[in-house]
Amino acid sequence: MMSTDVHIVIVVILLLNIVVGLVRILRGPESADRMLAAEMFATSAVAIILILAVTTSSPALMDVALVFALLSALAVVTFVSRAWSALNPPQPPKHDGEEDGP
Amino acid sequence: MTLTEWLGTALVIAGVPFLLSGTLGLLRFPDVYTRLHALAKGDNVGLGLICVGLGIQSGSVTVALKLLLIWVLMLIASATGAGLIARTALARGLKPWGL
Amino acid sequence: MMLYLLLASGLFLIGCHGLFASEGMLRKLLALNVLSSAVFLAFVTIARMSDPLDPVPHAIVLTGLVVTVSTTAVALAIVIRLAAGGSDLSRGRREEDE
Amino acid sequence: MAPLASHAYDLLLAGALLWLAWQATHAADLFRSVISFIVFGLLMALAWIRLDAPDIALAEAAIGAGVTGALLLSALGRLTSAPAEKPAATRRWPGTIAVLALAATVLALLGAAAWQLPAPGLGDAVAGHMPRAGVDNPVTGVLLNFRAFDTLLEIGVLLLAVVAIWSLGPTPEPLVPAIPSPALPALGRMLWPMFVLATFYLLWRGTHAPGGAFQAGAVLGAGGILVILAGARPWLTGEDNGPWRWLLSLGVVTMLLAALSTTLIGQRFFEYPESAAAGVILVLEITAAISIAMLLFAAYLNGQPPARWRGYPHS
Repeated sequence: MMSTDVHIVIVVILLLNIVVGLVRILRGPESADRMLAAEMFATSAVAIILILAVTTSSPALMDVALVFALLSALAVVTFVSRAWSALNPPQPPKHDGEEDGP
Repeated sequence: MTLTEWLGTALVIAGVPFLLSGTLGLLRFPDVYTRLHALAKGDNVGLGLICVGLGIQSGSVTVALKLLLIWVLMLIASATGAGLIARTALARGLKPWGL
Repeated sequence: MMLYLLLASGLFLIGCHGLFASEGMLRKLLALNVLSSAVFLAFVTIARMSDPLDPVPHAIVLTGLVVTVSTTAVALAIVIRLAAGGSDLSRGRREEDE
Repeated sequence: MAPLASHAYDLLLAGALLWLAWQATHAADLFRSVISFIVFGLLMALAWIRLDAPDIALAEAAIGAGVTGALLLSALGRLTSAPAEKPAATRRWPGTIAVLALAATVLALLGAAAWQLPAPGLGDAVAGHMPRAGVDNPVTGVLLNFRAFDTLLEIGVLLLAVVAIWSLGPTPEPLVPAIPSPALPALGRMLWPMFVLATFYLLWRGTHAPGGAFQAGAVLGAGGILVILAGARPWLTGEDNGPWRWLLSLGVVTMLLAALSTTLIGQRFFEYPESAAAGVILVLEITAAISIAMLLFAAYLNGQPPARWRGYPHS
């Protein structure tokens, strides 16, 4: 079927998208840039998995995408609240966020 | 091919450029804040169009609802993540580009 | 499928090299994780090549994933304590005194 | 699948995985190593899907992207506040060659061992016994019925890991971080019900489709970590006689009870009576999932939690 072929090409393009984006992981320079790249990869991977799930009509893959979507927040939240403030701070970390909180 | 299949495939194809431009922005934009801006397009519109297209194509309500749920979860994650990163970057004294 | 066996071999070599040659505990730990991924990949590829898909390696790999994450957690806890030196312990004692 | 496109997909995936593995183990910057490993896990999930192993893809998504990522990033935050580690310095070539030779030898031996595996595998045997397993998903059948002994030992390893972590001393201090944004507590409140829902869904799916106790437990454990990061005070305490020690060992205890009661009624160890298999597996799945979730969460705490969180520094 023609539409399946189109979908396979789209999947390859999306994977190529991830591979090209790996350059940002290599270059940085801020750790936040690398984190953003990882977030983008998660989005592309979810798109790939969803397309594969519908074209091969295997509902199990949909669950994989669901778990990824559910957990994609976790990495960013851990990064922001745990890792970033400790990673070679440009100035002593002032914990400005505490005043911002509710 | 039926009309719904055409429509679904067209929507999926329409979503891809948004994801690609997200990567382009990630690679070419000068600082964290502008890259956040580029990524949001891919996360929100690109994935959204792909989900809608696949939902139309699958022709089943449960699959479409699950796709919608996945999209909403990704929206929540990307919106909160973008806010957190931008806020923390500002608090840590990263200057936005051009200021 | 041959490609995935080659990929598993490549990952195995990188993991082994990292385990012995890279500096820093955290990198060695990541190398150990890469190494176990390579082994899992080989298992699942072999399972994929047998004609009725063999579910036993899948179950073994699931078990292995959980064992890997437990190993990683214990190793990380030890690495954190090593990096912090004695300071963590003294802080802990103060907490217990209260 | 169109052959050319699928080859391109495999090649891209393999190249990216190899590059990421190299970055994870050899990058000069520690954060780059960790983030490369997290992306490596993401792409491994795509590889599992390509190899028709959706069960493992689910577990990789839940454990790799969730729990391991959070563990590594949190550990990184604690490590870099200590004196910085030296970047990968000068490589001595004789040493590198020796390591690679050793690795290649081990690889060749393992390859030779894999070559001698019995050719058709156990696929036929499992398929032949599936009607008596009590579930429809072959992987769940193997995990909780045919090879339940492995699963018992595996939960035992997880329990042992938590015991080892607790024995290292109390949880390091800044457990609840400074909240950088009001959006974070809202995120925790919004996503927690979703995590619980997804856990039950995966448990229910596990009997007839990919999913099951491990994936469900890992998702719930990751949800607990997210809620902690969103500013909630942990409810898991380390008191001597509290309920938590029982809950942590719930999975092992139930599996042992199931195994022993099968021997008491005259069957072999872990040989469930055929009529009761479905019920036994359901109970085992639920208790194992609860236990795995709690154990993964406890492993994240990096030490024994205090008897009472109230009054604990910075919480």
